[in-house]
Amino acid sequence: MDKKNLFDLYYEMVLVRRLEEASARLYQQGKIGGFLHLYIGQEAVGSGIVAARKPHDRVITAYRDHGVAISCGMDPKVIMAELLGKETGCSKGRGGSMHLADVELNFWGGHAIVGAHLPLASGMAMADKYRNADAVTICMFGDGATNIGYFHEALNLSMVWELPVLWVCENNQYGMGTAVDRASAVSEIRQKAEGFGMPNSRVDGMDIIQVYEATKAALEKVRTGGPYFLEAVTYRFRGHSMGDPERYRESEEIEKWQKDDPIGIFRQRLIESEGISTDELDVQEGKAEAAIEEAIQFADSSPDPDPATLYDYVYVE
Amino acid sequence: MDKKNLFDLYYEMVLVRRLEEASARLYQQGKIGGFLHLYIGQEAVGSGIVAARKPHDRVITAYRDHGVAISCGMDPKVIMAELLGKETGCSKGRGGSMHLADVELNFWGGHAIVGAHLPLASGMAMADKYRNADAVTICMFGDGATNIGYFHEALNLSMVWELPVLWVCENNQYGMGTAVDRASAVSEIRQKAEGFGMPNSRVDGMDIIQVYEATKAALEKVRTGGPYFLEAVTYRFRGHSMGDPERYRESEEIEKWQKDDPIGIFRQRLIESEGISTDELDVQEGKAEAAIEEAIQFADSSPDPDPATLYDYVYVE
Amino acid sequence: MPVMTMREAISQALWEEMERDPNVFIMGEEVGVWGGTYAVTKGFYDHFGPERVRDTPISEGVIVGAANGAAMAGLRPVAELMTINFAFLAMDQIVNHSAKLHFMFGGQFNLPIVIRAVGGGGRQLGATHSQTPDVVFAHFPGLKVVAPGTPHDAKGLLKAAIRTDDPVMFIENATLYQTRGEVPEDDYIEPIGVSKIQRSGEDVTIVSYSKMLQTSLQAADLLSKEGIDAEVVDLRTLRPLDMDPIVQSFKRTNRAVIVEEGWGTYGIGAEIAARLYEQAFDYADAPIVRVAQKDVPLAYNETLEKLALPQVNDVIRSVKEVL
Amino acid sequence: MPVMTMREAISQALWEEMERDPNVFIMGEEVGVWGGTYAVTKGFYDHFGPERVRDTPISEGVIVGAANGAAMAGLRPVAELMTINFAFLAMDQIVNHSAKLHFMFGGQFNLPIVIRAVGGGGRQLGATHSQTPDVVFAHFPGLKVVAPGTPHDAKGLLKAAIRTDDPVMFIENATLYQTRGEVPEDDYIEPIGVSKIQRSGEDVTIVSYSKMLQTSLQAADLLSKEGIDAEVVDLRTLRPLDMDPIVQSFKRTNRAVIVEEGWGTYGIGAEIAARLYEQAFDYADAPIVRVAQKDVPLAYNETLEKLALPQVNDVIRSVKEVL
Ligand SMILES: Cc1ncc(C[n+]2csc(CCOP(=O)(O)OP(=O)(O)O)c2C)c(N)n1
Ligand SMILES: Cc1ncc(C[n+]2csc(CCOP(=O)(O)OP(=O)(O)O)c2C)c(N)n1
Ligand SMILES: [Mg+2]
Ligand SMILES: [Mg+2]
Repeated sequence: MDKKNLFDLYYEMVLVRRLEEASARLYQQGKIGGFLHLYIGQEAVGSGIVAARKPHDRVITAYRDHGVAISCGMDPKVIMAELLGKETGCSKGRGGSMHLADVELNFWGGHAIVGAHLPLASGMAMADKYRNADAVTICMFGDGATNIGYFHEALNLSMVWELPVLWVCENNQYGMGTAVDRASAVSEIRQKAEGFGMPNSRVDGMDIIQVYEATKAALEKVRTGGPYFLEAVTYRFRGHSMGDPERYRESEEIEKWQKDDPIGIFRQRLIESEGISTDELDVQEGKAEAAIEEAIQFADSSPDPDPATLYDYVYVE
Repeated sequence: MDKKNLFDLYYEMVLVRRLEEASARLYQQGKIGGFLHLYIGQEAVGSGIVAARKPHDRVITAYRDHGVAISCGMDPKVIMAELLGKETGCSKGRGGSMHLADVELNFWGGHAIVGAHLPLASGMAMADKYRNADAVTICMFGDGATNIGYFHEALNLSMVWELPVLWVCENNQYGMGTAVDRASAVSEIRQKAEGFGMPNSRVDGMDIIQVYEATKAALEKVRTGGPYFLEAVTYRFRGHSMGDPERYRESEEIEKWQKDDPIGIFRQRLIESEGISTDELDVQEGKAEAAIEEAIQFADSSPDPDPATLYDYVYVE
Repeated sequence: MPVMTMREAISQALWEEMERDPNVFIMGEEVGVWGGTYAVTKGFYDHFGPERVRDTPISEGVIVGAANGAAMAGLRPVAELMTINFAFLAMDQIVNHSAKLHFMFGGQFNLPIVIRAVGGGGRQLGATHSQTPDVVFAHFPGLKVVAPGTPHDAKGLLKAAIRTDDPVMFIENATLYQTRGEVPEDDYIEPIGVSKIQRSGEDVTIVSYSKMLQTSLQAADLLSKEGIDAEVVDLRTLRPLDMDPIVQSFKRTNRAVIVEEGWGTYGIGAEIAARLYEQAFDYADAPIVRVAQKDVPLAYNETLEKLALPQVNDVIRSVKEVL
Repeated sequence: MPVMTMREAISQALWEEMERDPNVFIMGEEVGVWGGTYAVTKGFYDHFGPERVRDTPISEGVIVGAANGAAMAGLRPVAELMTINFAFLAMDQIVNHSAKLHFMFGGQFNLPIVIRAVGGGGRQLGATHSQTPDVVFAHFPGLKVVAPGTPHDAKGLLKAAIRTDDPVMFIENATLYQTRGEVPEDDYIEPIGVSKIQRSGEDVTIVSYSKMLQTSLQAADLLSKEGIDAEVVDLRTLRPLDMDPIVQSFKRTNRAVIVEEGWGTYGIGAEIAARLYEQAFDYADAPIVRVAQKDVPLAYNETLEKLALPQVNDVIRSVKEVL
């Protein structure tokens, strides 16, 4: 990766972090309602994965989608507007936090039913193959999602039809309050791919460069050889969503993982291996902060959907 | 196994075969309606498996259930009465061919929705474990059923909760008209168990002794160590159900498998290794034929459910 | 006009739409090599090939789910559920995804998917395989639900369903496949969301659809021999529901019987009755009567099954009740 | 009598039944260590232990399916679905298995399972997480469907649900958990299948249940200030449906408004209206009015969501319409 790209990635990760921090604040202020799932701690996964895709590769993920949305190129303004339920939001305020998407950017959401977007991914990949497009569909999901029937059906279909899907499990150790080994027969999630004879690997999800490299290699395999399974080991630093009582993990565990802050690791590497100065990085941080400020302004001053549009988008015809 | 048991098993397999042949005739005559799935060709699986269980071990299977019902000890009379929809049937004529059961014999059905009884099996095993009973639940299902979400959820739960279930896949090469490798990511079904880290093996399902031995070993493992996965490789000699156009397989393939007739193989072995005479075996055949005749008489002369009972069994209270 | 069976009419609609638009394809259990469990897609696999006539694993969730995904990506899938009873295994994809994705993402993409599913009882298939749970799907805004009762409508409506950009649940009835009727030769469309008077009459309005349309027409024929002139209105589409022809008819006859194959409680008839009273309260000369399946699971036993399902005689008796 | 929240009442019912009967246990997502997503089972895990308060994987199909199996084997499972929206992922187990196994096997075994599921909108959770699809479950014979609207009934009905040998879908409403009310101290049961007059009145009959009971009671209070005396009948059980108190009330008031939180089309209100006309046709002085959710998926945006959900004012307006 050249310096420009490294800067961009660093900026992106910081942008995600600031977006999430701002979202938490706005939630406390009652400006964001419903469910809010923060990506803090997992930034290296989304950013590393999406950085490796080609523009015509599709991305689809679960409700913990703010970071991926940013990585796919979405403007924080339309994200923030969606979080505030505004007509200027990417989903016109109908979807909210869990339903960010921008089809123009090949980002297909944000889905709130655990595991339900895996079949959607199989279908999108099928469509691309049907049309001989060489696109890959990248489908991201949590460790908890690998226990639901959809996971099995979608992975099996992708093998039988040799669909171009990169399955990415973000193993952040918990599905809500349930630790992986309390819910899953195997705690190394990639082992599930073995049951389908699907090639797979496991990567340190706190190190964006490793995620990026693993994804690049995996995407090449998918483009020529069908589905691949990638497990990224990571951790969410915050609760499952706002209002999580967090009775299920010790603060020592959180602190231990926080030492591996993905942004910190990346920053360190940029300084040590790439000879980038802290000043240069701080410029990026400032830019990110300003972008989020601007996004909040935009969202705040945007209009709510017009009540007259209540029945819009229920049907096309 | 002693001679008595071998005789019993031989009788049982022939009884199943005769039952199925009679059912096919009665279906053609319009006396049996609905769906009818014959077990012909697969007798060694059901008989071998059930022979290895202890009486307090539960058995549950799919709609192709006549053979398993016989092996569990059901009287051909109540089976035949059920096939004819009579009040004297095991399920009082409400269930039909796909819903044979006798709870007293620890045979829990006969289930028509593909894969849906796998969760039931997990639950029954959970109940036994909850009560510290040392019973095992034996759950049988087809190759096609291993592609449905239920399979994944039920197997996963059995591992996470270490439930005493013996999962038995009757791989008869097809789910309706779809060959295993056209529907399943792996054609050796036992590989799916690897995805759960579940111990597993594969056995020749045309040889009852091999099935019996494998089951005995597996049941011991389950009784102490949690779930086990057994794949029995077999073949159905008839169509999926009555009225199958059979466009999906060549008659040569059927003929090749028919050379491995499980009853023929067992007969041969009894004669060659156990020194049993053909006369002795023919006596068993005669007995089986008579039992089926009697069953038909019984069913034929049994009453239909009384129309006044239309609302019975919808609720207990 | 050529006369053909419902099976042929549906098959033709699929065939012609696949010929017309390369984005249309079929997926489902046994739709290919087997030729369709009910022989609706017989010959398709050989003609259109395995890419466009796709046999799937037994995985209802991903059958509808992947069809949803393919639709998001611009194809026009026809997802076949072998029977509507298995739609419960795809329920989340149908009601939470097919029906809602367009809305939840502010209209960014469409869901031009058709979910074909065959239902109905009367074949001794037992409680899990004999259901007519149409109302359950029709309850969800975002879905269109179509259930034709004649070969003519089946062909025209299936074509419309394939061509609309909205998700459509297209419900067939297994005991109707052999029903014959006239079907135009040209490429025609029947509009979704329009009820139709299938028989004109003056004395009573019978409202029904799908299999029960045929049952109602038979009842009307028998009633006419007794000098009772029944009008039979066919819903054809359960959502959106077109009440106009029903209300107009009721305002003339002042008496109505609603006939459906599914369970009565919380069934289709309840909504029709409620709306009739809402829209034509002053025209009701007698309580509207509903004919429906008795509130029991269907037994395998033939006698019990028949007893639970609405029969021609039930319709006749109910008509006499309202007169 | 002690006053407590609905959450406490439900929690107490579960606790007491688990203390009473060792065959009763709970399974579901986050019921254990987390203490229940809505804190209903807070403290249970520590007290009853992991065998009786079982955290499950995210696998709704096997949550209900294994509960069905455990019930077949003689236990009395309470299976919690985190929200009723996820019941669609267990739909086949609920409607094809919980509801039918007893029947299909000629009564050989029972299904004493309670499926707890919380529904309702109004919390900006978006279209897939805000549904009130109660009618969809109530359509199926073999199931009992209970949906209480007060702490008193919630406790008594949940105990009844756990003790009955039939499968019960027990539907809670998230925005009711903080609702307070009197709850007797002794061990009591409320009968399943009995509607209840929650407020007596002379001028109009308001029929509702669950959250909308509270909305209706509020409306009745406001109406009384205008001199309109509304009777409020609470369904409490959606199947079996007890029409008697409703019909009796209607025969006195001759006017009815039915209020439900779910979508109107093919909703609960349609059945109630249809039955009222069937059973008291001559008593209707005005068309019965239904108040329900507008036929749209619920948006995340607060304004649109409120607009789609039935509000106190909608009830008031509808009452005035029928008077
Ligand atoms: C089918 C379904 N069941 C339950 C839920 C409630 N739920 C939302 S997120 C979640 C945990 C998912 O965990 P995981 O897949 O590991 O993702 P993470 O939140 O850790 O990113 C649950 C149970 C849901 N949304 N959908
Ligand atoms: C959920 C569901 N989908 C589809 C069907 C229709 N169906 C009945 S049997 C069957 C094939 C099952 O194949 P397999 O599991 O291999 O069992 P086999 O018939 O070979 O014994 C199918 C698709 C069903 N009963 N249930
Ligand atoms: Mg997780
Ligand atoms: Mg098979």
